[in-house]
Amino acid sequence: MKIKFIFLVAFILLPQFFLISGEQKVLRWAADAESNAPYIFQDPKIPSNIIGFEVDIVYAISEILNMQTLFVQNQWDGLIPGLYRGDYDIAINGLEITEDRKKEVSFTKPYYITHEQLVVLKGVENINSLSDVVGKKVGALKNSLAERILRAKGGIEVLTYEGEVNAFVDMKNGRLDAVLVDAPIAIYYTAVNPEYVMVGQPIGEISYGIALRKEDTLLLNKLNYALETLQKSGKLREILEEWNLWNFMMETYLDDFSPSNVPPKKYQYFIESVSKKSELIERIDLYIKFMPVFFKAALITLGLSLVAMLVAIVAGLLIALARIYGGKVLSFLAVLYIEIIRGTPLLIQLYIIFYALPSVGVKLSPFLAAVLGLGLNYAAYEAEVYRSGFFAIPRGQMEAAISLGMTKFQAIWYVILPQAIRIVIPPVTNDFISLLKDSSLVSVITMIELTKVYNQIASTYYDYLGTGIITAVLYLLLGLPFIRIARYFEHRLAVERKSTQDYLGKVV
Amino acid sequence: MKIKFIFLVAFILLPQFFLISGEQKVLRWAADAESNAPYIFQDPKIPSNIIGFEVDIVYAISEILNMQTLFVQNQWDGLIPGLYRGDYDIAINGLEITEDRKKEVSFTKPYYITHEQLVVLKGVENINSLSDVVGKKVGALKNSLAERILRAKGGIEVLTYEGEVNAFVDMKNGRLDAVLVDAPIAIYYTAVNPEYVMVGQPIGEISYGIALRKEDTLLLNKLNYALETLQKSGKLREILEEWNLWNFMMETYLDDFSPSNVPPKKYQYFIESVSKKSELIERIDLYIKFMPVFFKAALITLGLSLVAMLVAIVAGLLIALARIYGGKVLSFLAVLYIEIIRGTPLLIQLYIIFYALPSVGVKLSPFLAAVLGLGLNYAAYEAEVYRSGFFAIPRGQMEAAISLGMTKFQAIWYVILPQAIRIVIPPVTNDFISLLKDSSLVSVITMIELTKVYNQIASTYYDYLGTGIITAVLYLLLGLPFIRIARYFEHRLAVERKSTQDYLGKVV
Amino acid sequence: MSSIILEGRNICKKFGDIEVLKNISFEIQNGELISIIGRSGCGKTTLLRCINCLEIIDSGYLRVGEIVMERNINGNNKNDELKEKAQKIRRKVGLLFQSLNLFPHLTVLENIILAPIKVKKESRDVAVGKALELLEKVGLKGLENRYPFQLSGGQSQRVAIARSLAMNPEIMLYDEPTSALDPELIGEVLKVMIDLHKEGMTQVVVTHAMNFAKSASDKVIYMEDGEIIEFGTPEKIFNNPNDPRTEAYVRLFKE
Amino acid sequence: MSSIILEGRNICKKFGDIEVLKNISFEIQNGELISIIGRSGCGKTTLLRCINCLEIIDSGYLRVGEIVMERNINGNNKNDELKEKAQKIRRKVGLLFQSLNLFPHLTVLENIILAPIKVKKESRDVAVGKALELLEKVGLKGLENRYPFQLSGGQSQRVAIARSLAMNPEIMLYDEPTSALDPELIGEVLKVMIDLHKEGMTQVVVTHAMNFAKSASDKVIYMEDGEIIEFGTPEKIFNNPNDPRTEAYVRLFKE
Ligand SMILES: Nc1ncnc2c1ncn2[C@@H]1O[C@H](COP(=O)(O)OP(=O)(O)OP(=O)(O)O)[C@@H](O)[C@H]1O
Ligand SMILES: Nc1ncnc2c1ncn2[C@@H]1O[C@H](COP(=O)(O)OP(=O)(O)OP(=O)(O)O)[C@@H](O)[C@H]1O
Ligand SMILES: [Mg+2]
Ligand SMILES: [Mg+2]
Repeated sequence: MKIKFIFLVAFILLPQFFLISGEQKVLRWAADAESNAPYIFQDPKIPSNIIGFEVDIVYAISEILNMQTLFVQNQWDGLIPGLYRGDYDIAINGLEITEDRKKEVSFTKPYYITHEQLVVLKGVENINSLSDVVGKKVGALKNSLAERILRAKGGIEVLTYEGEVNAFVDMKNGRLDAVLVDAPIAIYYTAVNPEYVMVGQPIGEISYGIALRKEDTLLLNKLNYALETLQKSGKLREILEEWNLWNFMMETYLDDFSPSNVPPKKYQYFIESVSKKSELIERIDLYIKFMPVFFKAALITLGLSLVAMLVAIVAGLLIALARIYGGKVLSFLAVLYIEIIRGTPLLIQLYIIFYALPSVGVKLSPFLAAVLGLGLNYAAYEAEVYRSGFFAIPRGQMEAAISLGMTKFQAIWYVILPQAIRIVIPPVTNDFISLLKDSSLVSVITMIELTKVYNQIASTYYDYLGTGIITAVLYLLLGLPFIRIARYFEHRLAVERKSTQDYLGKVV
Repeated sequence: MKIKFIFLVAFILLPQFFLISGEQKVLRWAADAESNAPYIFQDPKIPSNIIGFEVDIVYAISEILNMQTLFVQNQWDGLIPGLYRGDYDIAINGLEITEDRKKEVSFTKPYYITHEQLVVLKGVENINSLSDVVGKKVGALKNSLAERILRAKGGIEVLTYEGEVNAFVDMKNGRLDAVLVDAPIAIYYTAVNPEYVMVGQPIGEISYGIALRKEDTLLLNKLNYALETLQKSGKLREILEEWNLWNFMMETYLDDFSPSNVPPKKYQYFIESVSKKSELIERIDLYIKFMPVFFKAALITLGLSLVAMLVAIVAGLLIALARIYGGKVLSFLAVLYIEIIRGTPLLIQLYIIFYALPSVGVKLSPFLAAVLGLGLNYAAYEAEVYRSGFFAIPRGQMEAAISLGMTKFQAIWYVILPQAIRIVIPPVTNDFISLLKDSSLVSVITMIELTKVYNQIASTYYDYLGTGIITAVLYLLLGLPFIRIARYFEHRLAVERKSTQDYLGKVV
Repeated sequence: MSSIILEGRNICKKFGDIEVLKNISFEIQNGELISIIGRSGCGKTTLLRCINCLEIIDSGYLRVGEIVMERNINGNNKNDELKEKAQKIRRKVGLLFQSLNLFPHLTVLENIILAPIKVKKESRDVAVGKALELLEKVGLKGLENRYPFQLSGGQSQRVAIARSLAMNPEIMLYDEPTSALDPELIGEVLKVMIDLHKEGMTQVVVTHAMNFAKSASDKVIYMEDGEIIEFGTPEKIFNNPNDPRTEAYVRLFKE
Repeated sequence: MSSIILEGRNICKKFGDIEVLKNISFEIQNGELISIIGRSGCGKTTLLRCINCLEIIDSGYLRVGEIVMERNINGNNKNDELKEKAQKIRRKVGLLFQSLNLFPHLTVLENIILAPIKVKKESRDVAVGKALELLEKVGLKGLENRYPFQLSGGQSQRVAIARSLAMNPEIMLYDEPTSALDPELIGEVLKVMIDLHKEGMTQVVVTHAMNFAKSASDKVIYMEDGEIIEFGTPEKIFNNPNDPRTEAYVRLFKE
């Protein structure tokens, strides 16, 4: 598996840099450091270094142009918009030169040309070309050239993925017959994961270029000049050879068919460093960096859930009382509320509260909408739980209370409820924990809570397992204090020990 | 709001048609009949007719070429892949001629050229050009020219939508300042929704062409010939004028600046027909067509939930018994199970069962994985519910049973459990209903159930409200029988009427 | 002292098909101590429950003080009205349950003071003072902080008595107040009732203690099979009954 | 008929800080009918519960038939062993609860036949036949299909008695078996016990019916404050007690 990184710190410190930089002497370049090897990635041995063949190219260019470099981290999706926001001057990150993109940005001449590559599981014999996968299932990255090629071929069941790792794993699980990806990915991934092999001839052609703002024609010229210099001097070839990326397309492009003479030392370095052990350390390192984000999201989830549960407990009690104690009308309304609210998906209720209510003039903040949506939804469940608790109390209790002159309400409040609470603690605890987890639904109304953050991080870093475990543990930890409190109250309220509970636990 | 349609029937009958057709005399043309006015859509008054300016163009072409036409329904996304699958020969459906697409298909010369159009809410005064929306929030369709233009402009907060209706509604709700869409959409949408107005100058340029397979050069020539004929004869202009789509770009393109002389009668017809009433009828018509799909999904949801609940009820009982009645080890394991399973998100559990278990050799079918995931998850909740029920039974019952010589297990089975069942019916019903709705999560493991179908249909037809209500009602109906059964049992088991329940309901 | 505070006329009560009270009529004077005797299952408990409106009579006339509850067999009485009257009646009448029904989540003291504080709005101090007095009277001094599960059968019964008396009801109904008590305590509890009698409280006691019925009560009701067979002074009932059924029953205890 | 079937030595039982049984010792011969008398709260119920192992003694020696349960104060007895013995003892000993504890979800008949069928594996027919016989014995013929909530206090008590007897225990413990009964029924229930006595069943009865204790039992135990003050024949206890405390107590009823 590959290693992925995030430069949160860089990202946060970003604005300050702009204030300092701005001189012509600095080449502000952007990439997404979570891209995989060999493009731009964290040095497996020294995590604070970012390396990659594109990094080498940027440094070589800056040397020629005699400029300093400033790296700006940005999400891959945002690389091109960021150019126009002025956060940086160039973007280099496996950006394919397409007509579409050329409408928005200028591209330098290609610094690397490559192709798509079929990858299959070791031992698969019958797949050696695109024609061999007709009628089969093939994975590709979303919106990639690979996807377009597969679709254009026809007759192939194309499954697209956000990240290549998912595609490879799915192939291992037997859900794909082959994967089609950019050759560098295939080269590096198969090198460290020997259960996969590359098969067949190169497919298609991709050219990567450096993107820059359309108006920066001067810079474009400079860059093209630098690239040409690198090409002529053999430096570009050297870099690519060090990374084991020199290929027949580059030979044609640079018209340089001489035999290779530079050993692929950076490729070797990568392969060697990516041992299981360092991977684990990297990962932990990575997770530590995630922690603040996770904690913040966990706090939001917890706060939201607590307030919503409070709403649910209070409103649920009122509804239960209305159902049992209210007159015919109230009781009917309570049943109606319970059945409709329980019967319809929370998601739809949240949609209505957040998206539909504004049209009748009620525009709630996301937090308020989330609390109300969750709270009023769970109130219906709590109402039924209370009812079950009330009815577990022997009828004699109610009779004794009202024959002492209490009103029905007083009887419920002072006699029935205190006894029922103990009975309903386990199901209410259940519901709180459910609510904690259902709170993940509020991401549909733009709240960023724990699950949302999990999805963001996991899909960005293709690390579903590790971040998944962190998220799961966080949910567990969020629920535990409440479970403890519930158990404490359960015992404290167990004064009337004439219940089965203690008896069952006894020696007898 | 616009009207959207689906030709499921056409879609299903499709394969048969191919067997019949195949002659050169038939022009098999594909479009997505759920596209909105004025492209291709269902006649608001005669739903079985499809109309639109592109339909008129196809008919005019076929007349010139002396061919019969055969309409093939296809999803918009699949229009181009379908060409190569051989399902039809041409695709016409607001397909913008782009370099990207030209790699895959041939395009005829444009049959219509238009632009992007800003739309704002009536009464908004300060937005009249693209520059006016810098720093504001603007909606656009995903991956549209409009989006590219907005992003390239920079400084605009771009929100993208699957369907234009969502964007317009969000603008009404105050979350957008403007929307940028293709002019025909803007013209027709604002015409029937007077709360929106078009503002500002035309932005950008889009050319729509007819797409066909690259190898069909003969057909391409024929089509271009036909289009030229239509242009020269004035027929194209006539069609566009009837649809109120003739514009300055077409004037330049066709070099025809003569004054308009054809009344926009088809445009008028559309505006008139789209009264609230007919819209409702259409919608109901549409929903009736959805029903089989919804019902099938609902059945899957129900079946899945029933089996999963059975697993939960049985496993939950075992866990509860282990917790209360088992020795130290068993009881510890039960608590551990309960806390871990309740404490972690169901989604992650499903992921693990479906995606991670295969790596240790356990590859479950989606249905089995869903049933196990849901069932074992809910078992933890049921275990706690049972515990609450057990402990509500007075200690004397247990004592009486064991003093009659019963084992603890017999006492629980014959004396405690039958009394506890009645108490736990409301929370168990709660949980079944939750499970019914949580079953929507199994779409992550490729099960197509009710919520998945809702999402598919709603996002395809931009009809979140209507289909949302249908989905909600279906969930409600799925839960109701169980609620009824639960209530029946609750009453039947209420033989021991010495509970508060009946008392509370009494006259006193 | 001779006004009729409690009156029933043709009271009927069914549970399903089982006729439990059949045409019950009685008049009880203010301040009287009445004993109800009769075989198990004859309807004594049900009668008390009807007087206290824990069961609403199916038909007949029931008056407690000035409050009248009347129902016809096919009566179209309004539920709300019945409810309201039931509540008023219950506020005048205290009932000691056969099954006691102590509140398990409250201590002995809290059991006793809950209703005085919440219903009669007594201050806590006053209520506690009275409660301790009552506990001493029934011989439970020192147990005020126990929970019901920590009490023996006889102790529970006495707590229940104290709880009812703490409300100072105008009329007190007791359902077998001494069943779980040994003869010594029976004497003590009966003494409490005789004291209350002297203070002028109207009391109705379902009892199996024939000696008490004979010696302490002003009148005795003998019930059989849901009917009042005879209602009279103890001398009359025990020594010279009108009805042969009464005679047959009381003869059992003379032997 | 003179083997000791039930034996206790230095039995102690505390609830929290409250010493409820203090060094209780006794020997009961096979087939004897024993009465336990004493004031409310003296520990009678607790003693029965200890014999039936619903409470495990804190320390002392308890033998029921051949099964011995022994505990030291700082005893390190194994829980599993205690549990197993408790279960064996309970299978020999029947207990009638002061609070009855009928199973509310079962009819009268089902209440009675459940344990014979499930524990003794009797066939349903046999169990039902025996149950109907027992119901007739306690005067409840015709009520077999009622649910407990449909019974009066006295009826419930008799069902509970029938339920215990249906298990044919070797030893039967009764906790105030006649408290909710009127004198007539008391006679009937006591007759059942005397019949069983004749059939040779060992019985221990906590009772407030001094006449019964005096006339029907072989021996009487007088308890006070958690201790057995005196254990002897009725003549001895009631007419010529050794201990002044016994004398003081029994004198109360002579008057
Ligand atoms: N809810 C009920 N449904 C049916 N029958 C009932 C119900 N409650 C009581 N009964 C029956 O009504 C009759 C009178 O019951 P009640 O409790 O009033 O008797 P009682 O005179 O108090 O007897 P005891 O001295 O045994 O307490 C009994 O036969 C009893 O079985
Ligand atoms: N769980 C308990 N915790 C504390 N004290 C208790 C508990 N159970 C009983 N006691 C006390 O132990 C003493 C003996 O109780 P027990 O029930 O054995 O009395 P008893 O002789 O049966 O009295 P009665 O005739 O009133 O039923 C009483 O003082 C009672 O308050
Ligand atoms: Mg009674
Ligand atoms: Mg007792």
